[in-house]
Amino acid sequence: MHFLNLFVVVPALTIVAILFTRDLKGARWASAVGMSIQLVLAGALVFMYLSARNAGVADEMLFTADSTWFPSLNIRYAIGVDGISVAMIALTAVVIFAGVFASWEMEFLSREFFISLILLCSGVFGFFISLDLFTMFLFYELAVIPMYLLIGIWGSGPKEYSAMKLTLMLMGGSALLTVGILGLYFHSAAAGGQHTFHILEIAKTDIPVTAQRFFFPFTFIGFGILGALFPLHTWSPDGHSSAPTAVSMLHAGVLMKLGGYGCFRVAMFLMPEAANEMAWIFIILTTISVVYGAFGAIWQKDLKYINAYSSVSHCGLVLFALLMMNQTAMNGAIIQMISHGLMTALFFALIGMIYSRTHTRIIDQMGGLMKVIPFLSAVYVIAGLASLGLPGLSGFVAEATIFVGAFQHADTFHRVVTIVATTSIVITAVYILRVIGILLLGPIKNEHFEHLGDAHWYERISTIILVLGIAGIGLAPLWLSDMINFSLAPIIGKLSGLVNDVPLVLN
Amino acid sequence: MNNLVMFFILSGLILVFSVMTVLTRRILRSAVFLLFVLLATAGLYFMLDYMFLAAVQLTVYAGGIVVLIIFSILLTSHISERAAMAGKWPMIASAFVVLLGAGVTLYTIYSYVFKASAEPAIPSTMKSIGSHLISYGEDGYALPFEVISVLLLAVMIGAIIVAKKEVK
Amino acid sequence: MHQGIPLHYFLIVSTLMFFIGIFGFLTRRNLITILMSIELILNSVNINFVVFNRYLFPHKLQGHFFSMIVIAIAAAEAAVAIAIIINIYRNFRSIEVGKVDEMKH
Amino acid sequence: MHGYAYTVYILLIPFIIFIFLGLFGNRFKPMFSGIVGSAGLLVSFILSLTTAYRYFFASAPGEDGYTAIIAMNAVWLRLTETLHIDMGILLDPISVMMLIVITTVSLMVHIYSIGYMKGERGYERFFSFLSLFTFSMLGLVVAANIFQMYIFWELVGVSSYLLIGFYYQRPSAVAASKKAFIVTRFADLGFLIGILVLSFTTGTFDFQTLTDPAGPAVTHAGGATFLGLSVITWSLILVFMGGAGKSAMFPLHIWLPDAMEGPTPVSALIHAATMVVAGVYLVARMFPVYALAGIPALNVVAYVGGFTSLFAAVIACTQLDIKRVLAYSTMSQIGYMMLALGVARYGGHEGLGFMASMFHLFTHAMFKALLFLCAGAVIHAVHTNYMNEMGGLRKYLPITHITFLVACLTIAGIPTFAGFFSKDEILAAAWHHNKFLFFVEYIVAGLTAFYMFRLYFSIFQGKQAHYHHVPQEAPYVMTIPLMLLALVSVFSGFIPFHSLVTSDGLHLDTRIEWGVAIPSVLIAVAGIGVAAVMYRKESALPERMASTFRHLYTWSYHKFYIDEVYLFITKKVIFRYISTPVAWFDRHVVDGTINGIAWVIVSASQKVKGLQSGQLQQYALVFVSGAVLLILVFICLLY
Repeated sequence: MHFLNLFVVVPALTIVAILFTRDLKGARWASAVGMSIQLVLAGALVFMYLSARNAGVADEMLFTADSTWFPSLNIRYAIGVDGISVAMIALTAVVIFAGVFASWEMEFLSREFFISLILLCSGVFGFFISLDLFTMFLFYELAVIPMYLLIGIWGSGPKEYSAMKLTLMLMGGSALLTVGILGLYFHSAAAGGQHTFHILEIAKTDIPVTAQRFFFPFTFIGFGILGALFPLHTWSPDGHSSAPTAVSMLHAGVLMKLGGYGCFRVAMFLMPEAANEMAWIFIILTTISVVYGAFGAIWQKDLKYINAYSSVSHCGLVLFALLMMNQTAMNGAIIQMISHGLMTALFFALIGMIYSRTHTRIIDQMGGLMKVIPFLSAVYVIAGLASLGLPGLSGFVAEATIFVGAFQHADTFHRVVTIVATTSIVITAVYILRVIGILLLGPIKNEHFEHLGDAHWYERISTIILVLGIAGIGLAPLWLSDMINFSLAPIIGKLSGLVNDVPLVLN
Repeated sequence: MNNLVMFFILSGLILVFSVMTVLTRRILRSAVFLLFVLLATAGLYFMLDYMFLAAVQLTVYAGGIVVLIIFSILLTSHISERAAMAGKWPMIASAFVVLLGAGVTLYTIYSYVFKASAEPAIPSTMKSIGSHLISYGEDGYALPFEVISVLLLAVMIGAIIVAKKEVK
Repeated sequence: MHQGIPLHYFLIVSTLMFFIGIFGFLTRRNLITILMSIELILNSVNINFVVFNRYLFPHKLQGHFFSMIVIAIAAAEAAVAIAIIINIYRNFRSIEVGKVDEMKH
Repeated sequence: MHGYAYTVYILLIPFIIFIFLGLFGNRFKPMFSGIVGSAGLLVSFILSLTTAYRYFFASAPGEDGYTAIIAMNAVWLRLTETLHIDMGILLDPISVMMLIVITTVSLMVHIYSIGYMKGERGYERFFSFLSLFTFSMLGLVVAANIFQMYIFWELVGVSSYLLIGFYYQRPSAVAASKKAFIVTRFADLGFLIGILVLSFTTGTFDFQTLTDPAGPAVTHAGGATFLGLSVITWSLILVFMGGAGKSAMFPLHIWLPDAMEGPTPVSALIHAATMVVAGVYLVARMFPVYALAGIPALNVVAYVGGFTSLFAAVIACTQLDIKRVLAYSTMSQIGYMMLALGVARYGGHEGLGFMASMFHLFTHAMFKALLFLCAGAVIHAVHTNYMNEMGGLRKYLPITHITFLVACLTIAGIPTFAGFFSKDEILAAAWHHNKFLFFVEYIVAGLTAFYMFRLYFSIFQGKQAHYHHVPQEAPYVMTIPLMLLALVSVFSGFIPFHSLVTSDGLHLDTRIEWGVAIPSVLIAVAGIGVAAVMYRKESALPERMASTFRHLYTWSYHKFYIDEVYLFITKKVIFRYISTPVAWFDRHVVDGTINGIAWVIVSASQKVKGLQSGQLQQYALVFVSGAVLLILVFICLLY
């Protein structure tokens, strides 16, 4: 069996295993075991990938496999990974692993919960390994649908509203995407012959520029909705605030990354001319997202809302950097996706854990938690510092790469918007420190909180693995950055005829 | 000239009573106005020299259907009852649509040039009608005649079943 | 007997009658008056058939027979309709269309 | 070849101690972490001394004077072909000097804290943060490229944040730490943009390339201009903005007085001796670029420094909290250093200001740390921060008294004490370049002497205040660092800085310019005299003075209302007029639009549902209208 298939098969087997369990205890252990295997697999994948690269394998995609499952339309199950997808897969594996442990006490309909959760994650894994647009889209939908159930059933607050809103907006994105993908498909055989959904094959043909101009906005906005592109980000605050902990983690940590990943792998890679022409519109929008999301977060009272707006800001930075279309900035965008995935998952995990103790998410009602739950509070501080871009943690690596890359752009417009975007680091500091100050420091406001217990072992596992990821990337970013750089080279190569940016040659 | 005067009288009756049929709020009166309309229509048939048809109109329509309607009115509504009309907006909308439709149709009628056949007329006597009605060759209407008979039978049975009181 | 009367005159009468019937059909709320409006419509159509037959195709009797068949069907229709109306009246104690809406829900 | 690879341990030891104490510190007795921290730092200190000895004295400088040595360099993150962030160690006169400053002060503070923090909750946390700070600060000074410096710059900022907020249950400490971080962060934004601009123009982060007089930064200086100044100049001004934030230059100074909420040893280490001079160090590090390619930027540095020194000195005269007086004094002294850099030029005797600035940085670090530690000892003894609740402590705290007096004399610039030498060099440099600033500095010198002795007399002399219990001299673990620092303060003036640390690495001939020095000493003595008259004995004089210069006094007492202005801008303008509207806008306009679309669809579907009413007549109406319309359409089409 092909190695990459395991990433879809293991979740499927885990789901089957959960079906044979009877209660929460069985379900969670089954999930934990399954996702641990997944984590190990992801680690092995990273290792195998790097050793293949070190051995001098120069193919664009590694570990490819290809089989047709719908011959009349030439739809194929084509899989393969490059450095970027490997990084995303590793991120997903870490986040889902942490997510399972964060939902250790999910009492209500626990089997169904874990099944949906793992179904979602298998969709995500499938998305990242797919090279065929149709199969990719299929997996994408597979990831979105369980989200509706997870929020609608296990959520809190106005959960039906949020679930409906989220699903409808994402479905709206899917509708746009369908148009974009079909547009690519029907232009994929310029010289006659068979149409194809395969990304690499489409990349080899030249899509007519007129068609690109038409289909690029569909594809980019379709993925952009998932990546919280202003002004289509409003599902995010509502969705996140209603979703249960693990779902928020997965959603903000991984699912939103599908948007960014799709934006460059499908929209920009396959339609480079249109991307160049239209980039400025989206650059303005994403610049607004970056600053606006940060400002939006300052005055929120609900922890999850704060984090949701901060996600808008950070994810805006991802799209912003992608649109700069030079290697450094795009590299920064990928690192930012991973970094944001880890730290926002950590944030949501912590918020869930704090909520389960204090039963409130309104920051004004809490205070001085550092004294009673030092472990969680310290981790919260670390997450906050990562979020505001402290060196030594992952956020800094991403932001530094993005800003330096974006500023190397030859065009003044791009440099000016970069300066605008950099102001977000100050605003981010303001809201992060505000939350830390109100929530964790100061005297204890509510005497009921005097006797809260600190983290349980499973909560520790969940947070520590994320912290390790954040610190690991923050302290030693070079391997990740080089891995991504290598795989960005062909993409930049396709864009480079247009922006005069020579791909970075690695020693 | 006489013809024209006669036609104007008949058509005036038709139009006035039609309007009153649909506008009066008393159902029984409305039925009576309908009767007048049907009678005047029979008059038109006479003028067109279709005696048999006029007779049928008088017996079946005026004599049969209207009586049936009056019976049913008596069965279902009180004599003093005032029938409800639609609300203001449906009235206006309907009137608009109807006027528009009438205008369009009249315009079409006026702008269309009718071409009459030059062949000699055949008489519409009872004999010719009867032979057409039971012939099955060219210009024979035996088949529709039979179909109508079957239909009438079916309707008779159906009406009885529908209107019959349910047997508990 | 119709000499001197243009074809148009008949058509105008039948057209007006037809649309008056339609107006009644659209605005009346009572099933029986609706039925009567339908009779008006049928009647106007009959006039058209007959008039066309007399003026344009005097060598045939098609319009004439068509009218006869329409009259027969109108009678049948009236019979059935009234049977239904009576049945409705039994069940709803009313023959207002607005009140007969059990199937809607 | 160079044999300096071991310098990496100077950094690694504090880092390892930070990790170790941070993760496992609470498993041991509190005292253990203090001892581990101090011992580790002692090793770093010895290594630094060795390095300094080997660098400066083990071999005579060559033709080019003291040249920079890259002791270590490793690529940390590769951004583009030319731009890569490295982790390196750059040894040159100023970084070696800073190694000494940091490890000395840090070691003293560590030892002192063993006594000072005794019995505090979070003892091990304190020492682990101290180690983190030391590590970051060392990393900052040895940084081999500007981005590495930025990285450690941020780490220094965060350790300062953590240490100011050490008493995290005290709301004022939390607010102060937040303020410090955000204000410096704002300044760092300027630094970051400066780096971006600089790297865009020059294509390098590397300090050696940047500061090379023949390098791209200098040769590109005549390139593109913006608002009349070259892009390089702008980037230097932006970089200086970062430095001004860290060094509490006006108008980014507001965080420093509040930062005194932190434990006193922290104030001594971070907010007096090391971190706050990072801005000075940054300008010094980039000095060749400033001097050769951005004279306007250098003028900005000079005037900001000069203004801040005067401004802070005036405020210091009226404050009552002894730590705040010292904080303003720090600002004032850093203003001196900035000014000295601002009036210096590259190479030869023109570079006198550069040397003077570094010299003053060194001596100031020693005597200001001493002052803070003494203040800590006083506070430790009397449990109050306010000088009007003190007085006559001379008898109770003899060691503290003597060392404090030494420090005061040093800062006042009395001959033979270190401050005299360094200050004299600064004044001489100013004299040669800018007479206006020179006279400002004369005034500041007088004010400095005045407020320092106001402090001294109020604490140690004057009337005997009433104490709850008899103040006791601190234990030896606290007083020994005081004595050591006092010794350094007295004698460090004799270190031959002019031959060691100069703008171009070459030896510089200097002598004391008596024409400048004698008036300055006289002014200082006059200041001391005024202070003695006003505060030595209890008198009504201070009150009278305050009421005579009422407006000046009130404004100065309220720190010229700068805090209020900031508060107004942040609370009223940013929060109320930007953030709240943005939040509202998002909920009601953006989200409202989305919800509006949903509403339109829902109500449209309601309407469509209404069409499907089961009302036969409605259908008929639609049918008839449709038919009529169709007929119309066909008519129109046919004719």
